[in-house]
Amino acid sequence: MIKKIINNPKKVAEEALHGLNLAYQGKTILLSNASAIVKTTIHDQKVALLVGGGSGHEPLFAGFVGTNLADGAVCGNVFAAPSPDQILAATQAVNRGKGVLYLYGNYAGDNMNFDIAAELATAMDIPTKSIRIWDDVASAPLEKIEERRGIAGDLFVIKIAGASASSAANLEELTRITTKARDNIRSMGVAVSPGSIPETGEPTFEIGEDEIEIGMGLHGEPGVAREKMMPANVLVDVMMEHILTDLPFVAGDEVCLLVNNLGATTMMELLIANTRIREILADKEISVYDTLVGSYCTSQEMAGFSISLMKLDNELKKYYDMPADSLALIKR
Amino acid sequence: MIKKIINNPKKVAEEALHGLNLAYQGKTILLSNASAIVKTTIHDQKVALLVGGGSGHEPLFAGFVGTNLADGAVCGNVFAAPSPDQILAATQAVNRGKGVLYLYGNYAGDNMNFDIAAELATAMDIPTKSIRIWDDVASAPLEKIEERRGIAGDLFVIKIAGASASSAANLEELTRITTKARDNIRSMGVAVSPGSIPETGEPTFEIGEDEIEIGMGLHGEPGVAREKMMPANVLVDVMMEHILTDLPFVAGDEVCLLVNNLGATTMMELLIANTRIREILADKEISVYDTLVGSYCTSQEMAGFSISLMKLDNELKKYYDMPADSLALIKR
Amino acid sequence: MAVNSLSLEQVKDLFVFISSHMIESKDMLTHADQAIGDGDHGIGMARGFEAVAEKLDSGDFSSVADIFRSVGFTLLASIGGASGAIFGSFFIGASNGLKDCSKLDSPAFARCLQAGLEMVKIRGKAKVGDKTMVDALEPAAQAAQANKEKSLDEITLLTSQAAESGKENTKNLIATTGKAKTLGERSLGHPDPGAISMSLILRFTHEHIQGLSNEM
Amino acid sequence: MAVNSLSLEQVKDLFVFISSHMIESKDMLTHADQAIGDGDHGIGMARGFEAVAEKLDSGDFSSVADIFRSVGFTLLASIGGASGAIFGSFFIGASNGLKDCSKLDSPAFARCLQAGLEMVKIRGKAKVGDKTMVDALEPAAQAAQANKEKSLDEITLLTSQAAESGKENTKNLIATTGKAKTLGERSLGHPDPGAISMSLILRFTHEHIQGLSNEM
Ligand SMILES: Nc1ncnc2c1ncn2[C@@H]1O[C@H](COP(=O)(O)OP(=O)(O)O)[C@@H](O)[C@H]1O
Ligand SMILES: Nc1ncnc2c1ncn2[C@@H]1O[C@H](COP(=O)(O)OP(=O)(O)O)[C@@H](O)[C@H]1O
Ligand SMILES: [Mg+2]
Ligand SMILES: [Mg+2]
Ligand SMILES: [Mg+2]
Ligand SMILES: [Mg+2]
Repeated sequence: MIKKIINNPKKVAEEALHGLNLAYQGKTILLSNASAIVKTTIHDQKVALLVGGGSGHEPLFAGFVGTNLADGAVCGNVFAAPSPDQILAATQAVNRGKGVLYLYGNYAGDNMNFDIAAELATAMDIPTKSIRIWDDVASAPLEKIEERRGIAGDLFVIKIAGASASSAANLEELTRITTKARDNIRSMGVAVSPGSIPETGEPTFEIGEDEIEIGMGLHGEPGVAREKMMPANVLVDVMMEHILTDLPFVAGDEVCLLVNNLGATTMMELLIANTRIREILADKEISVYDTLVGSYCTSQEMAGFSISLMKLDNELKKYYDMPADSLALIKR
Repeated sequence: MIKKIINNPKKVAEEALHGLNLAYQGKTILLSNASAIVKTTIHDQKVALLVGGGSGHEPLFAGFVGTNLADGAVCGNVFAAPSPDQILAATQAVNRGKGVLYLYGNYAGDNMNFDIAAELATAMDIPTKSIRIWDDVASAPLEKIEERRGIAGDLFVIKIAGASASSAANLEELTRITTKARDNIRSMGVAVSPGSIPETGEPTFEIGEDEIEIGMGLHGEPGVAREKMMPANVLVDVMMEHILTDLPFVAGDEVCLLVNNLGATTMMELLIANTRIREILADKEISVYDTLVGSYCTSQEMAGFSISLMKLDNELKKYYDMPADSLALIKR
Repeated sequence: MAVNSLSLEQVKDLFVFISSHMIESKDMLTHADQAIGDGDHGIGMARGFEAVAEKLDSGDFSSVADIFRSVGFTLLASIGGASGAIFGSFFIGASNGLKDCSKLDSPAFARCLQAGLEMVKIRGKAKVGDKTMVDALEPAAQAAQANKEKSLDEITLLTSQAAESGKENTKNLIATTGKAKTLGERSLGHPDPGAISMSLILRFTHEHIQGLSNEM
Repeated sequence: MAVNSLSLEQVKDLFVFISSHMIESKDMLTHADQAIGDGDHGIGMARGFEAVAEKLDSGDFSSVADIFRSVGFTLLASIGGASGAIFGSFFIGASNGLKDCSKLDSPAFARCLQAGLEMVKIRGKAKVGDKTMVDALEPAAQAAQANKEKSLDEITLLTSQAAESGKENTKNLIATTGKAKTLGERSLGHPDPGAISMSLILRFTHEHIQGLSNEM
């Protein structure tokens, strides 16, 4: 039984969202079903952005609700997509007559639940579009990109979508820009020790004392290989090879870089990895427009990290540069 | 041997600072001794703010260098204060003729090394002042406040000092305001599992499978009691009792709240704690001006968290409200 | 004595029975999901059937189809994740096979499995061989279709057996959908958690009806 | 045969000897700090004496005092933490007791411990009983003072023994300073890591001189 500082294992998602809403200091409200927060103020006629997914990945998703970011986030139980009625309630709460973009990770549960919600919304005359994030290069070959999982690249998609949603003329325009952001991102994760689900207290996977999983997913899903521990630089080389050759990223490209903590890894390790990442990118003549290092998309207390790159063009850069304000992502 | 994603255990502090400097995207430079970063641009005649301490607490200290924050950060090895010559080099790099405020946690090593550096700086006609942060109520009784340790309250002191340093007329004025911030902060931490030092790979302390250390320090120093695991709400009640009665915080007070991850604790747990913290504060009629939840001051992969409160007055609020920009603390 | 049909009240009892047994299966299902998924399947199913039990307790139902629809919407609303959508869709779909039925007899049972299967396929697009609950459900629906002239205890025994062997067969499949997908060959040897749930639901259905039959 | 003094070159050799043995003591010192501190004392001391060994290898020294001062500044610059300041200050202070000495004899040795102790106290403000390296150093400095007429092998044996028993006595003390402070009674039974280092430095000093004496 893994020790956690909680009250009721069945109520962690709900109690956490409550605490998150309080931390927003009045900038958000918690819906009465206790599974979504939405911005207190959403302007009339604004095209709305709703993000969401299972809980347990905090600060994703609810930490990214705010100015020039998401209008709302709907959160399921730990590692479980929210249900259609939860999504629908959040949809109604954020809709300002211009429709709602659903933005979420590409998992069977999320896909089906958001699809059902979209059907229900349509029946209520709320137009919706859905974009599934599939940045994880470890989860399926490029030919089957629509089978890939969404991991920390979510952050960049939400940043661009949120900025774009503030000025987009309509849902189609927001969808176009967000799709471009999604398509320009590639990520890959590794893990050295598991997380755990509060309700069982059991580790999400088993791994040897000297092993590392290359390509680990956000819920403990396996990746491309399980190997013996290796020096950080060698590991980063492997990860970057997968990421760079996939889009591919080439000389002259300009990228945003996210070195994301999956949970229990020290920031020291992330920074050591960053040193190597920058060596590789410099070597390939890929320039780094901005860098984020920290815990943005976690898998409970899993130890490991992921690297995400988003290739920029002028339009994406414009939206990336817009200020943003939320609990877990702030940009001046 | 605890698994870490590193290259050379002896070089973690150096490689991490290198990666951190790169993540700053040109806004900082790494001094040639590889143990300090300073802002690329520090205005002439600015009163300078230098923070620092042992490494291993990332993002503290070097993650808080930036606009309206610290002008530089000097970083020792893991859990070891920087040496006088490292501090002196950073002092010279940030000084713009108006002197330098040293701001650091109250530990024997930091105190002595910064004192020696101050003596050397004086000999070079660089005026310095020193403020030792001692927010940890668990580490000594109130009568011996100058023996208390500095923990996550550092963040608030740096925020206020950094904002004040941007406009302070002189070193004395900066010292006065920073001292007030320091004196208005109280913190307390708890831990359920240890961190480890990369060079030994061994845990920083031992703790039973069902135990929690109340009052845990930033390097694994013991606190006020070791107890059996308890529900989050009961634990928060205990922590808040220690914190609130110490200053004391009273009805009508307005505070900033930091729920800080000591490393491997999930954000879910921090948020659940936040729910209870807010109940208690509401009950005591203490209002919360702002809330920060996340990893600001860690102890490697220690699992646990701390609560810090800073009591505001109009002057502190003015400085708290100023925008700030750094790797790990951004305020719009 | 053979049971040939269940009244509205008896269908309610059936779901009370299924619910309590699915809740008891929580740890077993979670362990199955730990092996090849994210380890939450039992948690979700138990949460779902707790909600169903509550709903049954408080609800007034106008028809057998209404009970199935309520069970479906309750699962859909309370489980979340893949299984909420799939098992919710199954029961909502199943209710379509029960239109205008005042009781649940064998032909209705066969239509109900078939209609549930169709809805699951519309929602999830999985087919037999993808290592999902469809591998338990489709053979069960076929068995029901082939035996719809038999008594309710017989048809539920045969569907339960078909689902069970379909579930067993998922051990030999490589997952192509859901969170076990990237496991590839590592998913071999482990049954699909959703297939276990589906075969359990059908097994508990049979056990409950067998119990009624023994009482008579 | 008794050794009565060390030449500049021999003092250099002495520090080479001390350095290599302090580096070897790394794990033991770290374990001592794990028990009541933050577990890095051996890491710091080893890093410091590695830097000293390098410095000795490359440096040209004008006097015995110059060697002590260099050792002090090297430790100060390379260790960091409490021990960097304290052991750095000790050797820098010690060099003040060696002004104008062309060799290290027993009276100089006694002055050097005393001057080092004074500098440590100025820097760290700890006194005997606070459970720090002062608990090893102060009795050693007193023993040296009392035996400064004896040969260098004798005086170093006596100071080493005094430091050793001072260090042993730290087991009975409750820490009032440094990271062990909040341990309170839990620090009882464990010796102070810095006191171990101090007594080791004095023990290695004696061992080296004993070795010279045996060679003669
Ligand atoms: N597309 C699909 N069609 C049918 N069943 C599916 C589909 N995707 C997943 N499932 C079923 O859902 C089960 C997993 O449920 P659960 O663990 O509760 O959800 P999640 O995968 O969201 O954690 C799988 O074992 C599988 O039987
Ligand atoms: N004020 C002081 N005076 C003398 N010695 C001290 C003082 N503070 C600490 N020390 C010594 O330093 C030792 C700890 O060194 P070390 O573990 O390397 O540093 P840190 O405490 O910074 O981790 C203690 O065991 C103690 O002997
Ligand atoms: Mg799940
Ligand atoms: Mg230390
Ligand atoms: Mg699952
Ligand atoms: Mg130490």
